[in-house]
Amino acid sequence: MPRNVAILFTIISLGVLVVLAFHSPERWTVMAEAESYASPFELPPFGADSRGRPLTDYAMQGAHIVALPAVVAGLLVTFLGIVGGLVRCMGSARVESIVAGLREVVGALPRMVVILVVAILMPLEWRSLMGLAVVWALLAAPGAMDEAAAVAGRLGGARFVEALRAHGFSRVRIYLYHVVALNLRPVVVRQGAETLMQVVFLEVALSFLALAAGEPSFTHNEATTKSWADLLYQGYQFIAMDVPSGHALVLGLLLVAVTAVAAVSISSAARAR
Amino acid sequence: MGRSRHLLVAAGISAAMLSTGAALTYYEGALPTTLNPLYAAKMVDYRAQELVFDRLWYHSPINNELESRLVQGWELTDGGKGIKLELASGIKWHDGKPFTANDICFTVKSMLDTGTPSPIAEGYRDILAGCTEESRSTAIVHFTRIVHNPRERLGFSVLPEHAFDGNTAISPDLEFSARPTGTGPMKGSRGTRGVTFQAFANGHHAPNIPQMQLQESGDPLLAIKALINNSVQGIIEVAPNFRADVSASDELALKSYDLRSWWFVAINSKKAPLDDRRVRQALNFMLDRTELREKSIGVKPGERNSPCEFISGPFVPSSPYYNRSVPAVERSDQGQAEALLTEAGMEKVGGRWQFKGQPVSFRMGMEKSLDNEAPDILSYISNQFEAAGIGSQVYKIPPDKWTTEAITGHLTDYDLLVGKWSFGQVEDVNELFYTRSRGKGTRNIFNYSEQEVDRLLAQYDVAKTDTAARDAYHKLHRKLAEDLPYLFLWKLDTKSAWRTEVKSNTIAPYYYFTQFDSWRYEG
Amino acid sequence: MALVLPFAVPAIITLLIWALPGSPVSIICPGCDGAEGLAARWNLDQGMVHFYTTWMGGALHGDFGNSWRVVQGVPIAELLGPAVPVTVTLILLAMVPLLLASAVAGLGWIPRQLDPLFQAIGLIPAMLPALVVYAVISLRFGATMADGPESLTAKLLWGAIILGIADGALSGAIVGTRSLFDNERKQQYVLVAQLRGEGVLSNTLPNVAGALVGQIRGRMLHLLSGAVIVEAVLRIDGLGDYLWRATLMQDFGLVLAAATGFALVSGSILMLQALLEVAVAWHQRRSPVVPVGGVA
Amino acid sequence: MITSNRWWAGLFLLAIGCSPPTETSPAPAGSSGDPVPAETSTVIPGAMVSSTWPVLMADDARRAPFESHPGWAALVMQRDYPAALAAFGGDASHALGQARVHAELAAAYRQALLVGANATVQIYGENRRDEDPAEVDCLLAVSYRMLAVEDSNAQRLASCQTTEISELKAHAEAWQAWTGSDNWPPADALAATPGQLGEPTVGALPDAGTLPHWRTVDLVEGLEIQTASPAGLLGLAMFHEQAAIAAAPQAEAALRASLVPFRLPSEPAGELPGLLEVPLDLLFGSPMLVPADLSFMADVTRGSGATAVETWKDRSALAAAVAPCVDLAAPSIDVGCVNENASRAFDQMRTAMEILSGGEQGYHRPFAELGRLGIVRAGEAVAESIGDETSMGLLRLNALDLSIGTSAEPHYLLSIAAWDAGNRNSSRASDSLHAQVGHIPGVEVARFPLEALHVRMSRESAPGVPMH
Repeated sequence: MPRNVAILFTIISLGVLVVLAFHSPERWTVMAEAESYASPFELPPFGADSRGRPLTDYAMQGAHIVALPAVVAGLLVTFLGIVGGLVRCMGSARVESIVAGLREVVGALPRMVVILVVAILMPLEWRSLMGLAVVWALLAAPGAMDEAAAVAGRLGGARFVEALRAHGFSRVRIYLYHVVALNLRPVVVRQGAETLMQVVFLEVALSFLALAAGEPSFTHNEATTKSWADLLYQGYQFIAMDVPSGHALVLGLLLVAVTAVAAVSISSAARAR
Repeated sequence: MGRSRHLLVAAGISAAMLSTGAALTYYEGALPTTLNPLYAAKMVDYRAQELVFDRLWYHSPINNELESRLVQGWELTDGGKGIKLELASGIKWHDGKPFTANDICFTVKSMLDTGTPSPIAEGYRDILAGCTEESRSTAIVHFTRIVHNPRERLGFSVLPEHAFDGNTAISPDLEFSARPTGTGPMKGSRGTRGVTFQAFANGHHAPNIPQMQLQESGDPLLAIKALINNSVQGIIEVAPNFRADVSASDELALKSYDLRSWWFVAINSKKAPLDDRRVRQALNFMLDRTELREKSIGVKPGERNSPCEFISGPFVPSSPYYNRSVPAVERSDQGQAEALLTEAGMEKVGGRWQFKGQPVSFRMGMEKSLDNEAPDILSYISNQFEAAGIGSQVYKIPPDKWTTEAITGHLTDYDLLVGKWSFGQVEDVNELFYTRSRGKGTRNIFNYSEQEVDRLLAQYDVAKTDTAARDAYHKLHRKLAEDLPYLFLWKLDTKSAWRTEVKSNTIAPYYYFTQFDSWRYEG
Repeated sequence: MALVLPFAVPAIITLLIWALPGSPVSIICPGCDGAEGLAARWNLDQGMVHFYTTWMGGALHGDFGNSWRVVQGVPIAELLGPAVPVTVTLILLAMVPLLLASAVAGLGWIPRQLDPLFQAIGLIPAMLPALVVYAVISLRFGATMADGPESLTAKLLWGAIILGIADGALSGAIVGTRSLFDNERKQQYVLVAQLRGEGVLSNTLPNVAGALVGQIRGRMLHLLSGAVIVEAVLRIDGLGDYLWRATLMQDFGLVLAAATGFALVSGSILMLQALLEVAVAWHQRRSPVVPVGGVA
Repeated sequence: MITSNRWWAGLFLLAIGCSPPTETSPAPAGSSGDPVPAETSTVIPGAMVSSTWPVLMADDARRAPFESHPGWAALVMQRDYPAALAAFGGDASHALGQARVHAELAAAYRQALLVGANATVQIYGENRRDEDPAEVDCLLAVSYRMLAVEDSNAQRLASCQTTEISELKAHAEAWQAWTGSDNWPPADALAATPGQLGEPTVGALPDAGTLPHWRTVDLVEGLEIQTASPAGLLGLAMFHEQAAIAAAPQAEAALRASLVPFRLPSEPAGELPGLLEVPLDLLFGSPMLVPADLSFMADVTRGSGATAVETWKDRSALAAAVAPCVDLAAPSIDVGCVNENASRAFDQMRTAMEILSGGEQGYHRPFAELGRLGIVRAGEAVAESIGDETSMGLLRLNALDLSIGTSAEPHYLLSIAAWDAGNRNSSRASDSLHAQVGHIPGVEVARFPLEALHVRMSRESAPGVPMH
């Protein structure tokens, strides 16, 4: 996709998510039985659930649950990716071998398994999406660092820095502008955007599974807050049990799509000219 | 999409129709924690165990006569302090081994063994003194004192000695809890997603249903849909909101299930500001029970024969122990609530109550499966507190966590817990309010402790006459309604729904499957 | 690494239990009564080394203790025994579309124009198709049999298809393999070989084989991670589903055993990679192949 | 008309389970959705089905005067006697409605009396303890007398007269004087019971006087025991029976016949009614489908049992439905067959109503449900009369399951409570009785012995712990 279009998509998709998250109600609207399963036409913009609660609440509360942790995880991965690239440019063999070792250990275990083990060991009061998102980011980081290092390697690593030094550029400018801004940007931003999307999907997956099992969610207090997973669960009821909640499924899929579009467009917008 | 959906549904219905040839499946609000009768904590545990085990004596669900499938003759011995049991012949355990007097005595001894940490066994330790086997088919059960109607006291399920290698100290986490050996009509096995029951023809049982499955229901709406689609054939507890749907279907029958259940909000009186009785009383006035009942259970104002009736103490209103001179709070009274909170040193700033300069907010929990009977009640209660100026974070607690943590007094990081207690013929509430110590107060949720309450509970325990016992509980009711370790909500009738293909399904009060031999499934 | 993993995972978990605030009993069984008895029964009362060694000792003899909450009282080995082959089958089945796609991409038969399509498909989180499939299966088999053995084959096949396509698995396989071969094709020796009239694949394959094996291992780990979600949504009684339910119900013993099970599977994949790399190295030692009618 | 149907259906469904009014009930899963169900097999002869009140009431014109009257709404849909009496009050055009309320109250008080009498016998007769004071002898004697058990009642009444409670002493003397006589009702004894009823008056709703009637103490700890005279309920029953007849003297025979299944064992049998002229007002909203059903049920209750079925099966819809299930030779009754026939008759009536109404209406189901209940209750009565106790028990439990919403007749539910009290099933008996307290003034009288029985039973049961 052309860069300008990508930037436009980024602004729109992220804008939608941020606006939803910031306007999220603390608790959902009191039910109105009469509005039960109201369609988007009967109760704009998204219709209502089985107890007449507007689906807008679900969309906004769901965005509120994922927004901060997803962004934090994305930034963390971006930051660590940059570190990986810079380490290669510094040409420190020891640090690189440590990173490689770390990648081997982390890469040897399925991420979801680690997430669940952390989830059960984490004290109840610490349990939140933020904790899991950070763990997810740490698991994703070695890959990002590796890829960034490879890019830096292709530049020539330490030799590239020395060459620019010869042109009289300061180290700070070389690292921050020439290496990070001009060369690492496409990789680390893509890695960050993918992590952002993965954290959103992780929340939806964990909440959906908890919902289906009739157990409390790890990521939010489901008694007062609704996740996007609740929309998808209603969608499941629509498909499996002929419950008139097709509009919830559509909204759920729409929100997932917006997240994916945001991730893709961020990556495209950040790619090199 | 709509079209494909209808195709799917049609396919599903027809598939479900075909599938009913297999096993009879019914939904419970939660899976049983254990199939070991000594460790039943939830009604679902009792109901499942009733299929697998035989109680020594039980009441016929038809005419309430005291009957036994295990004992063919009995006589009092030791001047009424013992009862000699002549066992019926031809009874086998589910593993094929014969049922003998040793098993009866083993059960008695394991209940008397303090290494068996069972609240149910604890109850029997007051009455049972021991047991001696006279022969393979004769046992004498000894009582601690002369008791009237001794057979009435022997309502425990009998356990097989060989399954425990004669070790009378029985722990809850043995494999027996998941795959027990009983003498009941069905052989039960707890799986990861439910319990499977296989018919076991025996000298004293001839079940007509070869196989049955217990599954967890989850969403009540889906459960009703599954019942209507014949994907499952029964639901043990149908939420009042859905009873009209069941009545309106020609293929479903609503069945009475006699269970004395009442709902409550337990208050953590050990934590400030709830340690101040006035604050607890204020919360009692903040709740608008009428609105709660209407929104969550669907009882319209002034409805006749409502399944849900308000209570002011720890008994159902039809019980003789219920003190009718203590009125229930049906509507909220914010005026009184505000006066009490102000008296308790709180102040209202910007519509929110503050205690010692901090806004008051409670951590509130509820056993998750209650949401099936009273949908969204937790949110409604929380909304009412919010409207009255008290914040709250609410959590749903899985049934197992409730069993292992809430009723054992470990959820002390919560301020309020919404729950339900169910009773049979015996409405002994001592375990709920006694100060926890040495086998007392085993179900005291927030470890409530009050001297006067303990005194009244002890009065009930040692009462020589019925009148004394009743007076003690009437006083207890009044005292609890003032001191409010619980906000008492209501009693709620229980109804089951079964498909009409399930015939002769007589439901026993409390234990449910006592008459299972007569059940037939013509699916 | 492959051999260390199954020992390292329980060791790391043990370390975490002792590192986190609160007593080990309160972490393993929050709110459980009789802490002393429980601590003794779980060997938590004599420090983490004792716990680790006794648990590992039992595990080596196939004794992982009993489930505490998921199915109270049932030996964990009895639960996980049948679960491991189920998960392995799911992963192997899911590898089929991936290997096929890799092969076709490696041969350059998939036009680049289709990449955006594969990438778009790759953006779909596995959970979405999984929940639709479970809905269909529960309709097809009815609420009772949807979770019974009757529907296992259907759930494994569908699960494999979902795992193989969603979460970027397919697009990763196609793009990854193609880029590997493209880079190699640009190498001087390949051009020379082409001039000699040799086949490109016969020259490139031995040299990319190592990296290819590495990619395959990466994909398998990716599938293993996705298997947790797919098994849980489709209610397939595999390692992932047990791990998920044990986590929900705080059945610590089961989580520990399931995580070790995953480590074991992951270790086996590592082992497989090592063996393949040895085979490749051995093959490369026999190269280069003397061309037909070579220099006299 | 649609509007009135909506209103009618709404009220019914409200009573059933508070669901919103619907024009039609949902079609069964997999059905074609055709408003008129497929051909249903015949249990009740076609002509007889057309003459059942639910089918007759499918005629809008015939139903109109009933559905527009709040008295009928209160009686038939809410089963609320006080509200019904108040609504009918002074409306001569609905004197039969008023008579019906009084008659049902007369039946309800008799059954409440039986609840108390059975509980008294169970606790003070068969489970008497050292703590029980001498005064209970008096209650026991009267209870046995009401149950027609002549078991040394004179002696009990004599020992009861040693009491220091003067009112109770007078009460005992009055009953003593009556013991052995055949006069019915025991006017003097009733006059000596607490609570002044006055002359039977149409529309009046007296209670049983100030409760408890007497206070005595237990013999162990000297704690207060509260008691009440079951005879107080007999007075109320007689009052309402006479008020019913006074309200509609022309329907005296039908009103008396409707009471036969609910009379006390100690009441004189009287003449069998034979085939009666029964106005629709006395059938509407009841489980009796056609006039002959009243006579059939009266005949069965008098003990003729299986032969009554033979006698009435061509005239009574209930007898016709039950007849195929009765084995005259044994004699015995097939419970499954009764339930099956009740369901088929239910379908027959709904089909007939749908054809008349040109589609299903909200009120069809609850009307037909009453018919289904009537058949199960008829089977239960037959089982009891032929001594098949197990079948009787099973059918009674089935009838209890069907007695919900608009089918929850207080006098029938109290009869089940009386049966439960006799079986020492004090939990269900007190639930059933409690449901009527506050709706039928004075029934609390039965609570005193019933609650005493419950406390005794529960204290002598196996230990129980609260479950969640």
